Amino acid sequence: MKVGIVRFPGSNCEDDAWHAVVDHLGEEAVILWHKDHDLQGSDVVILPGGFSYGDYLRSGAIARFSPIMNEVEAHAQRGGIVVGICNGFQIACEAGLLPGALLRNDRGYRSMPVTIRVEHTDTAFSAAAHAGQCLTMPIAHGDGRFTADDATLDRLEGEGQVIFRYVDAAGHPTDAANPNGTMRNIAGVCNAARNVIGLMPHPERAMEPLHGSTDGLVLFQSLLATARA
Amino acid sequence: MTATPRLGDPVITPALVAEHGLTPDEYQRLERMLERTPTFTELGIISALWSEHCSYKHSRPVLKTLPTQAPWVLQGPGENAGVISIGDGMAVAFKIESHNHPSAVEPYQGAATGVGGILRDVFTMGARPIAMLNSLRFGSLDTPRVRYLVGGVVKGIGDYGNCMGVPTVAGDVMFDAAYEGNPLVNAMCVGVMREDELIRAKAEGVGNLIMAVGARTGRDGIHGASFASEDLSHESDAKRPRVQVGDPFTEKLLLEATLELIASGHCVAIQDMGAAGLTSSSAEMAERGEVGVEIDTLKVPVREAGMTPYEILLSESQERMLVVAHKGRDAEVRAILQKWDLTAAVIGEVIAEPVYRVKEGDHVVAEFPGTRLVTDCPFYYPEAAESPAIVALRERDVHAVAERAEESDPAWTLARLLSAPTIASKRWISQQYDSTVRANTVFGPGGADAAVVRVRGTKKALAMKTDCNGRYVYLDPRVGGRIAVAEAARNVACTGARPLAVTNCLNFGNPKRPEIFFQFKEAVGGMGDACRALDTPVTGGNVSLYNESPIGAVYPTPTIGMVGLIEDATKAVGSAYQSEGDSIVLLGTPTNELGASEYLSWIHGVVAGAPPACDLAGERAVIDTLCELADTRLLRSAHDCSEGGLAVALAESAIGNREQPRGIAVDLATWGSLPLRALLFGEAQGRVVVSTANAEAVLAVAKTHGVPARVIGQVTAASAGFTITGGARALHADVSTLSMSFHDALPAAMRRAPADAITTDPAAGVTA
Amino acid sequence: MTSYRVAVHVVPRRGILDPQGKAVTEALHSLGFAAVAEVHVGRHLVIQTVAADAAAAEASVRAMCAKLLANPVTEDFEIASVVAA
Amino acid sequence: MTSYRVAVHVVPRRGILDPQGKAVTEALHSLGFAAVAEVHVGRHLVIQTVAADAAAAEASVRAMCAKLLANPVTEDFEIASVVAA
Ligand SMILES: Nc1ncnc2c1ncn2[C@@H]1O[C@H](COP(=O)(O)OP(=O)(O)O)[C@@H](O)[C@H]1O
Ligand SMILES: [Mg+2]
Repeated sequence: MKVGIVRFPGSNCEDDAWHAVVDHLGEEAVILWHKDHDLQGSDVVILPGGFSYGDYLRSGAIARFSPIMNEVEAHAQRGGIVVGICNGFQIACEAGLLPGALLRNDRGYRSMPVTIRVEHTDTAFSAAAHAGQCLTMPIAHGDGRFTADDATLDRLEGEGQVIFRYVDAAGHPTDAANPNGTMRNIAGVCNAARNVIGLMPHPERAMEPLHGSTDGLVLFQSLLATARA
Repeated sequence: MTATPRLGDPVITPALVAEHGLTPDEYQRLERMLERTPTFTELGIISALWSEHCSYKHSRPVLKTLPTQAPWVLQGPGENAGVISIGDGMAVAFKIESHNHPSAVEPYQGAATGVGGILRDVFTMGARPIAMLNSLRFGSLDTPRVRYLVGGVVKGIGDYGNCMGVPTVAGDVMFDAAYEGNPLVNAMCVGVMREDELIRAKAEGVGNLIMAVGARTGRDGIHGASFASEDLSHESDAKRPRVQVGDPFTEKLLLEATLELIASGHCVAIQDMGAAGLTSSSAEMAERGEVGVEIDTLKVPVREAGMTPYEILLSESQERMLVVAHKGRDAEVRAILQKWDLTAAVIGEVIAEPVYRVKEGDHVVAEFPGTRLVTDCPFYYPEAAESPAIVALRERDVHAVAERAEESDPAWTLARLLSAPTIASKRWISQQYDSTVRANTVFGPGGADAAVVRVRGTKKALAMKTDCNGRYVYLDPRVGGRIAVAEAARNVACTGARPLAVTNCLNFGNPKRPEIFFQFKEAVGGMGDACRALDTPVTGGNVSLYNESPIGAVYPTPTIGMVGLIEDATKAVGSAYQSEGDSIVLLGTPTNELGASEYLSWIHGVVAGAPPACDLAGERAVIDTLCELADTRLLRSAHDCSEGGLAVALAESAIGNREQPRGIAVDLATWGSLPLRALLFGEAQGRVVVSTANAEAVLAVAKTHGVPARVIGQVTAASAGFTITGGARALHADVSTLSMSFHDALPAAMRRAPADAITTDPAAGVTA
Repeated sequence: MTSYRVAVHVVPRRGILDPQGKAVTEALHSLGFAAVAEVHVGRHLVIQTVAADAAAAEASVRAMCAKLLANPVTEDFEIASVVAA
Repeated sequence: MTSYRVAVHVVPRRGILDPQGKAVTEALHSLGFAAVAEVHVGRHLVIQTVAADAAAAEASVRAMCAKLLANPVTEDFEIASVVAA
């Protein structure tokens, strides 16, 4: 499996994603330059975290017009797997690859560990988990309040497109467990075709004992499980 | 060639000279140097270079007394950042810097640009920044203005560091009325590189090209360096246009471009354009290389039309670098910058003639003979005399301070101390900082006594912490200076790391006042004593004088930034108790000292008494003990006793991790004869609370180092409560009560703030 | 061709939670502005552009809004003014 | 007493670096809007408040701007409109 990780100007988690794939999964990864037009044969594309274009105007709004996004969109259209993490999730929403929008947190920037519950395991970024599994990993963002109109939210719920939800220690999606005011405690969603997945938490920062949690590993292992299936 | 005035330049008058902050003597020295009247441009240049901020004219002789050498020091003071070796060909660059005055005027931008500046200092050495720290001092949170400053400073630090993708992992914050009108905002950056990537800011090679790189030059912050060298007065408000705006996005591009540029070998030297911008960066690079330089201001990429040489030279626009490139390689340099959407322009060259020359096209607007423009400034040895009022405070018998009625229950006192903003959890602050980006953070804010950050590609980790108790330094500068170093080293050692070296930020008042200069001299002396005793040389730092407001000078605050090394990252030790049944061992000895304590200040409003004694040999032995204990994996947790003393340290290890609290059952009967409040809340130095599954072994190791050690109790379940017996009165508290005091204090205080939100986030447009 | 300054308001779509507006309202109350009922916070963009006439300037800014300046999922925009400058 | 809607523009002060405006300008260029010379991004606030008359409404919003809504160091503000509503 080859994972292409896009480096936008202002990305800052591309190396972390690279280490997750190469050091912890033992798979091949390549950093893709945003001005290029070539995915270099990547099976999976990761849009990493960071502050692309400084997050000026709106997070992800400018990056989504980067030249390489044409190829990323074509890859997604062909059914190729795209994972957006944090800023990458924001970019994917802005690009229309994912539904909804990520607005300013209701309580400012938050950097802290959270617990998320895996709602569905039929995506390439959740396949190795079991449904209802709770995973601990950090969030670090200012714009993570997932927002869509009620009809869209109902449709997402109905179609099983809400993949990750913030929950408390007991696994319940309570208000107290909601770190940013996101609607229905949504932490991650996928598109209708289920090949594009976005999430605000950072699994690449929960890969080894030194991180204090290895729960991110199962999400990356999902890529491998899907590729081999 | 000789410089001549530009059309429209103001005439040089004594009033203009005074406005530029030069004394009549300094002005005469300038005239003697030039053998003529300076041009307006020259006056501006010298006013910046001879400002305290750039020239260190009051501090340099004292700084010379600090130890700066050790086999592992690759670069000591004098460069953009200090550099030490950590073995295996790897090196660490680190530095701390103040942005106090800009932050007092505009907290968000002031703090943000402070972070930007210190990051540039580190990556211009060729190091990739891997961690940021911040040391903050504010007045009382009861004042709305202070809450506004806290909100803005924290958001400014967070937004800049977060955008850069450099984790902010540690720091220290204290609140005291002494900082009311003049907060301190010190930012520290730590970077990692291979030893062979080290590059210095030394202009070399006649014919080499001087290039301006990064953001364009605008009219921002003109004369920031001299601004930093004045007292804060109400008139400072009128100086607001001097405030600079940071652009962390451009800085992130500049970081990547600079590291790529250094790796490319196309350049000889790089320096960031910080205070006094182009002027000081070019003059300092020329001085280090002992070469002449010639610059043409018309070639500098500007943001606004019609900028004069004076403005271009003194602008403090952010996110700019000065690069000396090999002759003929400017196209290659430009290509690298272009890849990152940044500009680069040749603006001059290194010349054989020993002069500093500035032209505007063909017109020479400034020309100084020699290459030592910065150190040719006058140096001062001001008078030093201790203030008798402070002597009286120190000599006061603080044991005579009457107890408050509520103190009959020591649990009340403990809970109250845990809610003192200086002691309380700083999570409200650190949650606004990305502390985990780069995926190397082993212990971030609040997890251990110092932050621990793994060095990718090795088994090693770095430990780092800032510290300084300004109240100690105020009451006894020599002892306070020693303690600042000793506490920082102890914090680093609590994680299991060997302290290696120090950067420092000397925040003091007006050095022309004898009682201030006394503080400065003595505190630096104390720092030097401790650095020598602990074998942690000083590799750099920053001096910030004139930290005064209408209510007086701040506490003398020589902030220490300490860096240490753990050979095996998996051996790092946190500060929270891990398991019920573990033994709690106290290293070091309680005393009857109570002076200068947070207890006296917060419970009684008394700032008096002598700070605790600092036994440097004892500190060193404790550090050695901690390193050995961690290395042999004997420790479950380690936390030093600092503000609030033993009782607070015991409590912090129990409740520091809010999600997994523990109780304790501790008996202090051994020291039952000490006054209870000294035993519980006194701040005797050299003490560490550790927990262990193997107390015998811990005691044995301590003994080999000659460190007093004693088992004082056990870790229990949180539900069993928090109990300390053996003193004059027993202390029983609910763990949840203590936890609430500690964790809710800062959020509750800040909730009283009028939301500063909307005024402070230009980048995102709107905030909450 | 003339130079125009076109001002645009980009505002959160009605019905979308506006925590910024709420925070500002509360802050104003705590500062003693008790008469404030509600605050809404949006963006104010000023675009300096060259066009054949005012209508063309406005049309091009509308295109910019549709493409980049406003998020169609959560925001509405309106052209506030077009002046030759 | 009447209810008023007061609209305010808060914009980066002239000469002060506007990184956001710069980023948006460059993005518009790369999207083909070559005629754009400059963009500035500020805030558009709509404050619903009760006052004796329009002048009083405006005066109180000016006070809010000076105190909270605009940063006196880096921003300018102007009252765009005051309408009874
Ligand atoms: N401004 C800050 N930014 C990040 N972390 C901070 C800050 N202030 C304090 N911390 C963290 O909070 C913890 C407690 O700090 P401090 O009270 O200074 O400890 P000690 O008194 O033991 O030196 C440390 O982990 C420290 O790094
Ligand atoms: Mg401390």
